[in-house]
Amino acid sequence: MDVGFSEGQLELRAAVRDVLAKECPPALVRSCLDDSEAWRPLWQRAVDLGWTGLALLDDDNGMGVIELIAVLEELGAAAAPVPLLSSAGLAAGALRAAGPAAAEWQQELADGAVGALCVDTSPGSLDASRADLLVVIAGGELSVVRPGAGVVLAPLDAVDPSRPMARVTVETDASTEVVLPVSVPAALAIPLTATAAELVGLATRVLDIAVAHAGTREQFDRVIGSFQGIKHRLADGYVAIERARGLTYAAAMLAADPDADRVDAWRAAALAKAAAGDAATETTRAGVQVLGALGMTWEHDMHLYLRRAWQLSPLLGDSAALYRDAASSLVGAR
Amino acid sequence: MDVGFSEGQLELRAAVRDVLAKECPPALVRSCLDDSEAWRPLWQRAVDLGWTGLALLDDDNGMGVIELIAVLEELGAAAAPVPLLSSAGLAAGALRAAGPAAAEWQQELADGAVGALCVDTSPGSLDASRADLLVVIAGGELSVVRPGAGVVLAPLDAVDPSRPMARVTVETDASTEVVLPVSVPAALAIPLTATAAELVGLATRVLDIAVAHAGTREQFDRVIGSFQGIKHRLADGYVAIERARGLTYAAAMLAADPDADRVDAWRAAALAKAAAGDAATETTRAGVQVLGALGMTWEHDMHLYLRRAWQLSPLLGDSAALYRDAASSLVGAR
Amino acid sequence: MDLRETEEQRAVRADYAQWLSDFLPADYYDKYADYRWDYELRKAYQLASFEAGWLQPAWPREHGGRALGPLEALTVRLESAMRAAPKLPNIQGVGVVAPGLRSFGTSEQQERHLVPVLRGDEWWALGMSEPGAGSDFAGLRTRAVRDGDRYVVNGQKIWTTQAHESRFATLYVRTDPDAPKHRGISCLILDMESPGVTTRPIRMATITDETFCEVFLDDVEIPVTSVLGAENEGWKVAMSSLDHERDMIWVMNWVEISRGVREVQKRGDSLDDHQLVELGRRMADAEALRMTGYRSLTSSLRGDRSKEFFILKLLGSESLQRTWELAATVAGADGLADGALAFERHDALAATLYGGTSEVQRNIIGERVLGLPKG
Amino acid sequence: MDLRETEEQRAVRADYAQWLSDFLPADYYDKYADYRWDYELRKAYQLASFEAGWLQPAWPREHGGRALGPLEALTVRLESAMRAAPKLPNIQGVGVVAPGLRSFGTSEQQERHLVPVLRGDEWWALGMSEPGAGSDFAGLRTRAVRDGDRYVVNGQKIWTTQAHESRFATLYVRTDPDAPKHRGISCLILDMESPGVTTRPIRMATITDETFCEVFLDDVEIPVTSVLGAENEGWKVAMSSLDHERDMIWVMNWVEISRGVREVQKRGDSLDDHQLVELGRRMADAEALRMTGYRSLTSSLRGDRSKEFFILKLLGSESLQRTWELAATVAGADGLADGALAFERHDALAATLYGGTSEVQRNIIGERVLGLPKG
Repeated sequence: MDVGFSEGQLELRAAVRDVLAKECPPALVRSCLDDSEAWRPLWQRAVDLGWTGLALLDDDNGMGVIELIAVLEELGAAAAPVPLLSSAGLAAGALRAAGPAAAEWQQELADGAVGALCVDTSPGSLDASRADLLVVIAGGELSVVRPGAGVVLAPLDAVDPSRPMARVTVETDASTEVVLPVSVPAALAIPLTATAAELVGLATRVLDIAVAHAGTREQFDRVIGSFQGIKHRLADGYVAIERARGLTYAAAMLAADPDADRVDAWRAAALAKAAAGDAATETTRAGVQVLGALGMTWEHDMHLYLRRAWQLSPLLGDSAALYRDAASSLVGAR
Repeated sequence: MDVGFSEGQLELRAAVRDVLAKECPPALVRSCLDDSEAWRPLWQRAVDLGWTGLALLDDDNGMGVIELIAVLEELGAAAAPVPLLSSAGLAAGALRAAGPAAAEWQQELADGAVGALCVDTSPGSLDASRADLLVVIAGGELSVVRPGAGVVLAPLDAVDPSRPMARVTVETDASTEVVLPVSVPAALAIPLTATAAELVGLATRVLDIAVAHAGTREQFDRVIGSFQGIKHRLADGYVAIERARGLTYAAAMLAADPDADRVDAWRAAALAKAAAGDAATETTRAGVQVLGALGMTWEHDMHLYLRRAWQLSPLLGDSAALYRDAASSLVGAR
Repeated sequence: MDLRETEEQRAVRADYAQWLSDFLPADYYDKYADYRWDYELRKAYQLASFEAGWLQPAWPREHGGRALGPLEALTVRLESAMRAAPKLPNIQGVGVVAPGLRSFGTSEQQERHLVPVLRGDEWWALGMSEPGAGSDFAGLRTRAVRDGDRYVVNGQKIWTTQAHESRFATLYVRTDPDAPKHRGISCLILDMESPGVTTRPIRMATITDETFCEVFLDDVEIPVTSVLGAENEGWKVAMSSLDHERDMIWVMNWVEISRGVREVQKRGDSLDDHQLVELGRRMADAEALRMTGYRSLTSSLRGDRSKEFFILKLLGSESLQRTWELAATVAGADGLADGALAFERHDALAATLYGGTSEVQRNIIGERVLGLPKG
Repeated sequence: MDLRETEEQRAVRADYAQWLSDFLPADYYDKYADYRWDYELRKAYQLASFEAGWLQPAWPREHGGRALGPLEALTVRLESAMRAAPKLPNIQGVGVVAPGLRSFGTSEQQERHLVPVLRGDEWWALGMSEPGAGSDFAGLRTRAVRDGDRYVVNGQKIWTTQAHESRFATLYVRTDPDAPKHRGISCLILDMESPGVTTRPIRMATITDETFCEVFLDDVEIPVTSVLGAENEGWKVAMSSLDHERDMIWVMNWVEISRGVREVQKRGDSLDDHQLVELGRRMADAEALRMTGYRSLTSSLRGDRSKEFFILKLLGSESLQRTWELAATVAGADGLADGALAFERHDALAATLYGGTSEVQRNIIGERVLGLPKG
C-alpha cells in the first residue's frame, strides 16, 4: 500500500507541466475559442512526446491509470485544449474494459489517433468532432465506429468551443469496426476517473489564481484574503479539491487493480467524478467572486476555466446523478 | 393589499409576549422535559386569556389566521410547552377545511379542549398524549376521534419531551364522532402555516441569543461577532429567517382569503413550512457553533430550542419533502 | 395583513397589462430570446413607458409617472417584471440617476437632466468603482481640485457600465483629501464629452448588454454648478444611489429567478426528486423575495426603518445564481448547446458582485441589522 | 500508488480482526447501542489491547504496541474503527497524553506515567480551555508562580473533559506574564488530588460519556519536576497535543460517519432520490477522509510537510454533522422515538467545536496551507 506517486510518475508529471507551461499558455486556450484548428500543434507535440501512449493503459510498464491521472491533472490545470482526456481517458478507458479484443484500437489511440466516447445514457461526447474513432457504448455493448457516413454530430459547444462536445447519433449505415460485449460499469470506471482528474487539476489552478489575487488585492486598507469571508471560502475550496483528489486517487488505484471488484471500482469512480465536479464548479464560482468584475472579463483567464468546468461537469452524469447512482448501487434498491 | 400586522394584531402579539416573558421562562420549558404535567398551569392561563379562541379561525372578528400566526411566533420564541399550535393551528386548521359541519369541534377547542392532528401520510402527532380530541385525516376523509379505547399512542418524545409527539393508531373500535369529506391540501394549509410560524419565532429567538453572545464574548482580544466567520453565518441565519417569515405571511394571507385557490394556498404553506424548518435547523446549529461548548450544556437554553426545532422540522413533512411536493404540484408531473 | 388587491390596484395593474400587451409585438413571448437583444424595441418601450406614465409610476406625469401610491407603483413594477417587459437599455439612468437627481439635484439640474434620462434620450453611467476602490468605495482616489468656478479632475474609474454609450455620469471624486475617507467625497455630474475624458470598453467573457468600461480623467474641467448634493457630501449621494440600485436590483433578480424557475419547470417530467427539491427551494426564494419587497415597503410606509430591505440584494442575487445553476444542470447536455442559457448562468455570477458584493451585504446585515461590531 | 495491501499488512489486519472478534461478546454487534455505554467492557478492551499490543500498534511492546510500521498501524486503527471496537473510556489519555509524554516527557515522567495511562489505570484530562480562552488558547490566564522547587498555581479551566474522573491532567499555565502571549506558557502535569483543586462536572444537554468539567485551582502546588517539556515552551507541547488530538479525531469521525451512512443505508428502499444524493455525498466524505488520512501519512513518511493533514479535522467534523442530520431526516418520525439517534445527532454538533472549531480550522487552512495573511 502506497498512496503517493512514484518517482517516475512525479517526473512524468513535472515534464508534462513544463511543456504545458511553455506551449499551452492561456492565450492558446483563448485562441481555441474561435479557431477550431488551433489545438493541432499542441496535440502533435503530445503525440511526439508519447503522451498518447497512455491510451495503452499499461499499468505494468509505467503508462497506466495512475500515470494517466497524473498527466490529466496537469492538462486540467492548463485547460489544455487537446483531446488527451477523450482519447486516452474516455475512449481507451472504455476499450480496456472490452479486454484484449480491443487492443488494436487502444494501440491506434496510443499512436495518436483522436478518440471519443459516446454513451447512450449520457448524451454529449467530448471531442467527437475531432475524433478519428468513436467508442460507442449502447445497450450494454461497446462498438468502435468511424466518423463519416451514418455518424451525425450535433454541436454542444456553446459553453466551451475550445474543446467542443457534440451529440452523436450513429445510424445503421455507419462504419462499425467491431461490436464487443462489455460491462457498462466496468467500462465507465476509467473514463469517470480520468474526467475527475482533469477537473481536480483545473480546480487546483483556479484556486491558485484566486488565492494569488486574494493575497495581493487590497480593500479597506487590508489584503482581501485576510478577511474571513474570503479566506474561509477559499479554505472550503481547498477542502473540496483535496476531497475530490483523494477520491480520484482511490478510484485510479481500484481501476488499476485487476483483482478489484468492478462495481466497487465504478462506484469509486462515480464518487470521484461527482466530487471533482463539485470542486470545479465551486472553485470557479468562488474564483469569480474573489476576482470581482475582473473575473467576468474576456482578458482574465478565469472564464477559460469556468467554461471547461461547466463543460465537463455534466459529462457522464452530473454530480448529483453520480452521487445518487453510487448510493443506490450500495443500497441495492434500484 | 397590506403586508403588515394591524394595530390590533400588534397589540395581541405584544400582550402574548408579555405574558410569556413572565410566565414561560426557559426554566418552565426545562422543567417540562421531565415533568409531564408542568405545562398545565400555563395552558390554563392561555385558556383564561382567550388565546384558545384562535381555534375559531374567525378572520372577520380579529381571531383569524393572521392573529394565529402572530401569536404562534411568540410561542415559538418562548419554546412554550403548551398545545396551542396543535389545538388552534393543527386540529382547528384542519377542521376549518371541513366547513361549517366541523364548527362544533372548533368551538370545543376554542373553549380550551386540547386538540391534536393525525395525518396518515405523516406519522407523528404533536401533543396527541395531551389531547381531548383527535382530528384524523386519512384516505381523504377527516374524522374526529376521542382518545381512549381503540386509540393507541406510541410515544415519539425522545427528542423533545417538553411537548411530546406520538404515533397514533386508530382502530375500528375507537370513538369516532364524525367523518367528513375534506380536500387534503386544503386541510393542511393552515396546519403547515401555523407550524411555520412557531418555527420562525423559535429561529428568531435563537438568532437573538447567538447574536447577543457573539456581541459580548471575546477571543483574540476581539468580540467574536466582529469576525466575518461568525458575522456572515449569523447574517445568513437572518436571511433564512426573513425568507421563511415572508413565506409564512404569504401563506397565512392566502389561507385567510376565501377566494384564493386551495392548491395555491397549500403550496404557499408547504414552502413556508419548508423554509421555516430550514431556518430553525440552521439557526440552532449556528447557535451551538457560536456558543461553543456552552451551547452543549444543560444549563444553557439552547438545547430547549434545538429539541423543539428537531421535533417540529419533520412534522407534516420535512423541508426537502415539502419543497419537492410543492415543485411537483407546479410541474404537474406526479 | 392582506395580499388581496384593492379595486384600484387591480385596475391599475390591468391597465398596465393591457397597455403592455398592446405595445409588444405579437410574437414577443415566442421570440423572447431574440427580443432580449433588440435595442430598438427596448428604447421604444422606454419612451412609450415614459409617455404613458408607466416608467416611474409613483412620480408625476411630467416625470414619466401617474402619481400612483408606492404600493400601486410596486405592483406595476412587479407586473412588468412578471410579464418580462423589455429591459430598459440604460436601466441605471431611470432606476438610479433619476431618483438621485430628484433627491439631490438643484432645480436647474433637474430641469436640464430629468426628462432626457427618463425618455432615454441621454444615457448615464455611474462613476463609482476605481482600480483600488471596489467594495471599498470610500477609498476612491480620483481627485477634484477646485479652481474658481470649476473643478479640475484627475483619476480613473473602472467597471463603469455603459460609459462608452453615456452622455453623462455621476462621478464620485475626492474634494477634501484631508477629511476622513467618506467625508471628503463629492458627486459631480460629468459631461462625458468633456475634454480629457477617455473611455475604453472592457471586453467581457460572454455577450452582454451592459458593457463595463474604464474611464480615464485627465485634467477634466467640471463647473461647480455640476455638484450633485453639496460639496463633500457625496457619500450621502452614493449611499442613496446604492439604495436605489439595490431597490432596482431585487426586482430584476426576481424576474430572472422567476424566468429560471419556468425554464426548469418546462422540463417537468424529466426532473428527479433531487431536482424537484432544488426547484422548490428556488420557487420559495422567488416568493420570499417578492414578500420581502412588500414587507420592506410596508415598513417604510409606516415610518419604520425597514430592516427587511437589507436582505433583498443578498437573497436575490444568491438565489439567482443557484437558479441558473439548476437550470443548467437540468438541461444537461442540451444546455451545452444553448448559448442563451450559458449567458444567463454566467451573467448570474455577476449578480453577487454588482451593487455591493455578497460579502459586503453580509457585513451590512451583521452590522446594521444585527448590531454586531465592525471587523 | 497502490491501495493493495502487502502480505504483511493483510496478515496484521487479519490478526487484529481475529483477536477483536475473540475478545468481543458474541452479541456485541446486535446490541451495540447498549455496549456503547458499557464502561466495564470498554475498560477491559483497553487493557486487553494494551497487553496484546493493539493499543498503539506502532509503539514498542512495553507501550502497548508491536512496533508496526506507520502504515500498518494506521491500517489497524481503521480496521478497529470499521469494526466499531469499543471506544476507549478515556480516549485522550491514549491518543493525546501518551504521545505527549513520549515526545516531551523526562524519563522519570515516562517511567511514572506511560504504562498506567496506556493500561487505563489512570485517566487524564487536558487542561487547556479557560472561560476567557477557548479558540484563543494563547489567551489563557491561569498563573503559575515559581516558588523554589514548585509552582503555585491559581486560575480556572473549563470544558475539561472527564476531569472529575481523572487522576492527572496536562495543565497549561502562564509562567511568564511578560512574554508575548504564546511564549509565556508552560505545560505542567497536575495531580488532580493536589490540595486546592476543585472539580465540578457540567451537566450536558444529553447523555454523554465525555462529561465536561470546570476545574478551579487555588494555590495549587506543583513541583517543578512536573513541567512537561521546558518551562515557557508549553505552546509547542500544546500544538503537538492538538495535532495528536486531530489525528485521533479524524479516525473517530470516520467511524461515526461510516456508522451513520450504514444507518441511512438500512432504510434502503424508502430513500428518495434527494436522500440518495445526500447519502452519496456522505459516502464520498467517508472515503475521502480515509484517503486523506493515508495521503497525509504518506507525505509525512516521505519527509514532506503534510498539507493534507490540515483538512482532516474540518472535513471529518462537518461531514459527521451532516451525516447524522441525514440519518435523522430519513428516520423521520421514527427518529423522534430513537434516543440513540438523537444523542448521535446532538453529539455531532460538538464535533465542529472540540479540537479546534471549524472557524479555526478554516483559518489554519487559509493561512498555513494557502498562505493568506492573518486577519
